[in-house]
Formats: sequence, C-alpha cells, structure tokens
Amino acid sequence: MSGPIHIQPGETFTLNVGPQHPATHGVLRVKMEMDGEYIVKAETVLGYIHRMHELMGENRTYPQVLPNLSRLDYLGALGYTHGHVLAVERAAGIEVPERAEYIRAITVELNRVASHLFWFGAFVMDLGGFTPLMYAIEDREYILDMLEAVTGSRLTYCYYRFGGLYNDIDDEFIDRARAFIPRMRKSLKKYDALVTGNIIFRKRLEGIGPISAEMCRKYGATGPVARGAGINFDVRKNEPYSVYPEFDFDVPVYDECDSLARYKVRMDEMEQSLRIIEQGLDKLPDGPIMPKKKPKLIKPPAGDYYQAVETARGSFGIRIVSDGTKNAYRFKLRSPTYSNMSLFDEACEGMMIMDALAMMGSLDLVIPEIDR
Amino acid sequence: MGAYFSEIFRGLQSLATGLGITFKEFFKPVVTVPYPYETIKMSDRFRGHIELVENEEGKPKCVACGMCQRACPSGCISLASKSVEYEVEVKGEMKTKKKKVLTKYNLNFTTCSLCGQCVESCNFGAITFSKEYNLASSRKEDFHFDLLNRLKERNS
Amino acid sequence: MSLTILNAVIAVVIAIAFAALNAAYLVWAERRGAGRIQRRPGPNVNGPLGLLQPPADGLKLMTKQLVIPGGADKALFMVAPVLAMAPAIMSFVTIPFSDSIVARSMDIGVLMIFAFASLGAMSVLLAGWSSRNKYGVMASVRAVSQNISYEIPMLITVITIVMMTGTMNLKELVASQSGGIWNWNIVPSLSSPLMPISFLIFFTCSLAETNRAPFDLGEAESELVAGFHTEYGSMGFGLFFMGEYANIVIGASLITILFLGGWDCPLGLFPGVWWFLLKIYVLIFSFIWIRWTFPRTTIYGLLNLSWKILIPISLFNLLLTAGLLKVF
Amino acid sequence: MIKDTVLQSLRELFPDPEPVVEEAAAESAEGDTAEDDKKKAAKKKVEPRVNGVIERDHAQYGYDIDVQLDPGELLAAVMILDKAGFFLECVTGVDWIKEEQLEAVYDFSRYDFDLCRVVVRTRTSRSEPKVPTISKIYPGAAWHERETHDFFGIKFDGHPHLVPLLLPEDADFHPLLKDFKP
Repeated sequence: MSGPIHIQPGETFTLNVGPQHPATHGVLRVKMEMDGEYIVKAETVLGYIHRMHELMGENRTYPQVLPNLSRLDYLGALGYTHGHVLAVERAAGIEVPERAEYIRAITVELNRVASHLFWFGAFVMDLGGFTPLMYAIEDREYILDMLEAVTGSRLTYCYYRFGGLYNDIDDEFIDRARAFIPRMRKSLKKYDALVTGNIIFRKRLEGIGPISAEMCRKYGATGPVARGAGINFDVRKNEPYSVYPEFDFDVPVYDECDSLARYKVRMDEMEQSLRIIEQGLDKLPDGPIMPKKKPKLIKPPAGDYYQAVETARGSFGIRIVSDGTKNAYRFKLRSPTYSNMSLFDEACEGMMIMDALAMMGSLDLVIPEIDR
Repeated sequence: MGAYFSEIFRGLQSLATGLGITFKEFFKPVVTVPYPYETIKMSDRFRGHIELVENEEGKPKCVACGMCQRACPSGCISLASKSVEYEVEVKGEMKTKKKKVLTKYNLNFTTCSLCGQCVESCNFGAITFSKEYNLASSRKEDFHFDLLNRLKERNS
Repeated sequence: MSLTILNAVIAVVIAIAFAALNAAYLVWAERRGAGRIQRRPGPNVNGPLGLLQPPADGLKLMTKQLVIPGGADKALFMVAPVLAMAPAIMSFVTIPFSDSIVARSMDIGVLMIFAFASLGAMSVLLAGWSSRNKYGVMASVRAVSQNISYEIPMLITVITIVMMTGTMNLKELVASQSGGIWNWNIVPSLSSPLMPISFLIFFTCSLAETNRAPFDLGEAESELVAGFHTEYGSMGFGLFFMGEYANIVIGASLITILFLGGWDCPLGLFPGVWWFLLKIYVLIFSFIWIRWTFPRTTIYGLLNLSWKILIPISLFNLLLTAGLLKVF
Repeated sequence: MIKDTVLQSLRELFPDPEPVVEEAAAESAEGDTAEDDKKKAAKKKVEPRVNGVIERDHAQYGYDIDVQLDPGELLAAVMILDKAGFFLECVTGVDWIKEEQLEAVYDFSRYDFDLCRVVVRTRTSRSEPKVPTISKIYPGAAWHERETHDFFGIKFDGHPHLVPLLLPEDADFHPLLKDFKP
C-alpha cells in the first residue's frame, strides 16, 4: 500500500497507541502522527516497566543475579539465563560437564519452542484470529509442565548454575520430551493448514512491513527479524557456543523481508529446535551435572567479557566488566528486541495502522526485555 | 483472467481447510481444568515459598547460621536467635555447652523471587519449598510469613 | 379495528421478545461454541451449562454506571446504542417465521429490511463520532465504508432473486420455493445456473453487514481497542452487543428466506416454523464457527474483495439470469 | 579474513604513539584547578589504559578486536566498521570513577560467518562527558545512546533527540554512575 500523497499541515492527529493497548503486548507506547489511517511519523516511548536490572547486577554477587535474568523475558527465560551463566563461566574460567551442557541445550530449545508457540498465538490474535492462540497454549502448556517438573517453576526459571545445573533431569522428563516431538510436529502441520495457508492471513502479511537487510544492519536487528530479511545469521552457527556445534540443524532464512517471512522463519525454527532436542536426547551423555571443583565464591579476574547467545528473539549479549571482586563492576544486557524495536519508528512510516501493528507483532516484542 | 479465478478458488479452498480443522476440534474433549473445583498436583520439584524443616523432636532443624539470609538476592529472610546453654555428657562428665536456638524466622514473601538460593545455600537441609500456590490476598501483611509459627501450626 | 391494533401490538411484543431472547442467548451460544472450538468449556458456572449467564451479564451491565466521556456529544452518544438495537427489532416485524407466523406481511418486505439495515451503519457512525475518541472515529469511518461497499453486491444478488420470483414480499418469496429442496433458490436451475455462488456472495455480505469476523473492522480489538464502542460501558455497550446478535438473526433469516426455502422442509414434507428455526440456527452456528476460525481482513482487503470480486461476479450473475429468464 | 583487514585499517588510525601522549597532556592541562589536585592524585594511582588496538582471544573474552581511542577519532573508526559491513550490537558505558573517566563502549559484530567482534571504547572526562554521536552512521545507535545518556549522563554530540528513553521524562539522575545514591 502506498502512503499518503498530500499531507496538509494541521490535518494530522496524534494517536497514542499504548501504554495500554491490546496490540502492544504489555506497556509499550507508540506516539503516532496519523493522517487518517496512515502513519506519518511514529515515536516509540519506552520505560514503563524499566527495573534497572543492570544496577542490580552491580549490587549483587554473581549467583544472586541469577533469578534476575529470567525476569527479562518471561517467554524464553532459559535462553537469557543461559547467556548469563555462559558469560560468568567464561569470565571465571569454570568448566562445565558435558551432560550439563546437553541438558541446557535441550531445555533452551524446549523453551524456544514454547516462546515461539506463544508468539504464534499472540501474533495471530493481533491479526484478529483468536483460536490459534488457544491451540498454541495447549502445546505450550505441555512444555511448561515438562520444564516445571525439572526446574521447579513455570516461567521464571532459575535452573542453570555457574558450572552446571540446579538438578538433573530424570527419565520421566526424557520420556515426555520424546513424546512431545511427534506431537509438536503434528501440531505444526495443523497450524500450517489453519493459519499459514489461510488466504486472509497471507493477504495481510505478504509484502507488508518490509524490513530490508541493510536496515537490519543499521539498526542491529538480529534473530528472526534479520533472518526474514535474508540474512543468514544465527549466533548458534556464527559464533558457536555450548554444545551447539554437535547438533545438525539448519537456519531458516527467507528473502522476502516482509512480515510473512518473519512468520515463516519462526515456524521453521520450531521444527529445527525439535531436531536439536531429538539429537540432544539421543546423544545425552552420562555424568555429573556440576563440575567436581567449583570455586566457592565466584570472583572473575579483572577484565571485560562478552558473551552472545541466540535466544528466541535474537542475539542476546551480556557484558561483564569485572574488577576482581564478587560483584560485577559493570553488568550490561544487550537485549535483542531493543534493537529490533528501534527500527519500528522508521519502518512504519507511511503504513496503515493495521499493517503497522501486524508488523509490530511480527517483531515478537516482549516489553520487559526491552525495558529491562 | 485465469489467475483471477484460480486465486479465488484457492482462497476458498484454504478457508474451507481452516473451517475443517476447527470443526474437528469442536468435537474433541476440553483440555482445561475447571480450576477452583479441581486442582492439579504440583510436581515434586515445584518451588513455592520456603518452609522450615523439623527434626525428629518437632523442633526446627535450623541452627540459625544465617547463610540463607546472606544468599538471598532480595533480602526477604530475616531471622533471630538466642544462645541457650545446655548440658551434655562428654566422657562421663557433664559439660555446659552453648547452642544457638532460632527465635524468629520471617519470610517477606512480597519481595521473594522464588529462586531457591536459600535452600541451596543451607548446609543443614533445614529449609524446603512448600507446594503452596494458591496464595492470594488483598493485604500485603498476609505475605509476611512467620515460618516458626507455621511450623508450630503444622505440628499441632 | 381495535382487534387489528391489539393483534399488531401482540405481534410487535412477540417480535421484540424473540429478538431480545435471541440476542441474549446467542451471546451464550457464541461463548460456548467458541469454547468448544478452543478446547475449553466456555461459561459453565451460572446454572446448568451456564444457561443463566446471559441474565447475569444483563444484570451486571444494567447496574453499571453509564459514563459519558468529557467532550462527547451527549444526545448522539445516548441515541447511538438505541439506534443499533431498534432497527434490528423493527426488521423482525416483516420476517415470516412460517406460513401463519408473521407480524406484518408487507409487499416491500425485502426493501424494508434493507432500509433498516442501512440504519445500523448510522448507529456505528454516530457512536464513533459522538464519543470523541480517535479510535472510535477511525472505526466508524471504516464501518461506514464497509457497509456501503457490501450493500451493493448484496442488493444486486437480491435483485436477481426478485427477478426470478417476481415478488418482494418475503412470504411469497418463500411460497415460490416450496415443495422440497429442488425448488429452493440455492439450487441452480436452467434459468439461474450461478445461484450457489450468489448464495456465497450473499452469505459473505451478510457477515460484513453485521460486522462479524472476519470483517469486524469496526471493532478490530487488536488495532482500535474496541472500535466504535470504545467509550461505551454499562447498558450502552449491552445494547450494541444485543443489536449485533439481533442483526445476525435477521441476516440468517434473510438468507433462509431468500435461498433456503424459509419454513419449507428439504423433502417437501411437513413444512413449519421448526424448519425455519433449524435453518437459521445452523446458519448462526456457521457464523460463530467462521468467526472463531479466521483472522481479520484489512480494510483495503475488504474493499478489494467487494469491488473486485463480489460486485463483478454478482453483476455478471444478474445479467446472465436476466438473459436466461428471457430464454427459458 | 575480515579480522586482519579491519585490524590493519584500525591500526592506521594510530600512526604513532604520539597521540597518546598528547591526550595525557591535554588532560592534565584541563585539571589545573586546586580542587582537582586530590582527584589527580587518585588518578595517578590507577593509570587509564593507553589508546590503541589490542587483539583479544575470542574464547577468553568473547571478542576479537579491542580498540580504545579518543572521542575525536570515534567517527573515523565507526566509518571503517560501517564500510566493512559490521552491524551495531550495542552501545553502553562504564563508569571508571577512580580514574575520573567515563567510557563509552561500542560493540560491533558481523552477520556473515567471518566471525569478528569489535569493541570500540572511548573515554571522556567524568565532569564533562561528551562523545560524538554515531547515530548519523548507524541510526540504530540513537536508542542505545539515549539509554547510555540516561544511565551515565554521557552527552552525545549531535544526537537528534537526546531525551530520556528508559528513565522518566524528567529524570535528572544517572543511576549507573558509581556515586549514584537513590
């Protein structure tokens, strides 16, 4: 759709989308200058649930920060805690037993599927279809139950420890995970028929909300947003960490740059995550889940450490500047949606409000993670 | 012209597929739990708020070392203890020894983030997770738990 | 004379009662149906199967305060919900439920229903505009352009049928289709081979006319919060809600009368009011079913559908039928 | 390898060790007043890192190239990285209170498989922190710079809209400064 042709001064009006608006999935606010249904200019206003996790990271000892990370992104919490433990392990030089790394990979991928499932439902709900959300939640509940049995909590996991895990997985978890894979594959087929093939759905997304590769680069967009713009970038492949090099999986990339491409990337990613889980369960080695000798007090040597991981939303980076004490000197969280959202202001100019909100949905926003 | 009609046809077909799926789901049984009437059992590892563990005598196992208090990221545990003298027989002799006894163990659940650092830091296995999740109240004070009292109530 | 007036009053009261009862219980049916489609029970606490839910909702809405936003046009703000409900009830007056059950059989029944249906768009426009809410204004402008563009294919289809039957009286329309499924208008005949397609067009248009998903752009809760009734609470909202469901009943009745032979049995046996009710409730179920299956269209997708697909095809059908009627 | 070419072009920014000396001289000239004597003494204890390019071990630090330069050279370095096809990962700050300096840290990374993470740091005085904006080159930096301004009070010269982003609109405090008292 082409944008407005003539905008007379004084003929536009300001529309406050949010902070309480169904499409913003939380407390995001976008101040839109509107010309009828067209957006002339948009300005995102953040900070409604800013909690200053970075300062908390400086005030607390390293283990005490552990629960904070899962509060960043309540949908894919394990990916973020994974980044945190990897960063501290890198800084303090802690070895992780192989079994622990495999379990981490399996649980992170399960959490990624759960996160994408919820995004799928919420996204279709943004477009006005309510039912797929319920089907997605049904599958997601299965994962949450599974993770709850292992980690002890449903959303804000505090499962990983520096050097290993809080507790080991049991046979029941493995059985349930194995049973989950065919079940999820069947569900994916159902979603494909119910939503992806639907003509109304396609008409709403095809060619809508273009985000080019160059724009991604300038704004630092990562994750499915970049992959939907034809950029083959996945931290798991580009900068392998943990045991990901052991797994055989593909990175779905679509060149169309539109909302549908971002949708397809996530749907394909779920399948790839299932493959990783499958292989992880097959390869799962025996052994301890915590290293034999672990420093009692974690005091990384002075320095500046960076660790990036691929979460459900993109490349999550964590920078730890240590001064050799038990508290971090600087604790920086680079959240993927922050960068992904920053391109929204530019990308939505000239779009109709319903297309812009569909594009916003395709960015997969989790507001606590933007605001931190 | 052909493309025009084939698009309409394929569109209708995709709509029919969608309708077919929801129609099938219509006859499947419901998957939800009617919550207040039925509840599900929490898993063994479920992390609720913490609870004191008792020893064989029904007294708290806690030795009031304060490790949990220090480990807690949000500072929601506060405990107090007093020294109590007691006599033990060592090699046939009666000796008085001092022991710390827990007099207060308060948990401010409003700031607890359920991370489980306290339970992990405890070297005596004196605290554990409860399985309670139906906590709801409109008063903040209802979540300032006196765990010693709760232990007593459990025993009585 | 007085007996006719009494008759008319009784008929109108029955029409209102039927409309209100339907509106209330269709909300329940919708919620139960949506629940089943989504693998959850739906409202099931108030009374057996949740059947007391509509009265409970009604009581709740009536006891709430009607908040009039500052800067709103008070008179229009209050009139709009009434305007949503009243035309729907008025339309019931002309609808024949069976051979004998009809409040007022009119020769221009079809025309009258369409006249009242257009008033529905008016109420949406007034509600959105008078509440002085940007979302409301955007929604009402959308809804009006939607209603205008969908009335055209709808009326063209009706003209086709009127041409075939030669009457605008709803009762006579049904009478012309009596005697079994092969006489119904939906079944293609030599003079009207495209009637199933006409039926689809009419069905789509009545979805759009009643602002139902996937054409609920006037509400569009994920974009425009609640669209034209964003600022309405209490019974103002309740009236909009009931008006929507009353309109659905009208739409389903119209489809039944125009295409599905009204109270006629598919096999031509025992015609009666139960057949009519069965047909409209099956249609209403399909409305609910469609709503909970599809995502919402865009405003331009909606207009494209109307102007580029529905109108050309229905016009073509009109010409074809006109020509074939001359031949056969 | 992109790493070598970038390393080389970044090294060209530092033709000889002279600029380092100049910077140190300029700083001591700034802190001439008597009040600053104490701070100067503190500064002497902990020497700030000398500007330059360091190659880092990726496995240990998580990045490959570590550049420290003057705020004036920042744009040149960022332009090199932009031309080489890097994307901006994030911008942040570090408060080196003992050295009386604020550091702005820029993380760059690549989309292709030629793994190379570059960290660009620039230090500015704590009393009047000023760094040129890179949002003209990377529009995505606008938000990161606003955030850094929120938390550290670093002024980004030429930023189009330097108002609080995560903090309230009227915030006049900078919570990540080490002397911040809530």
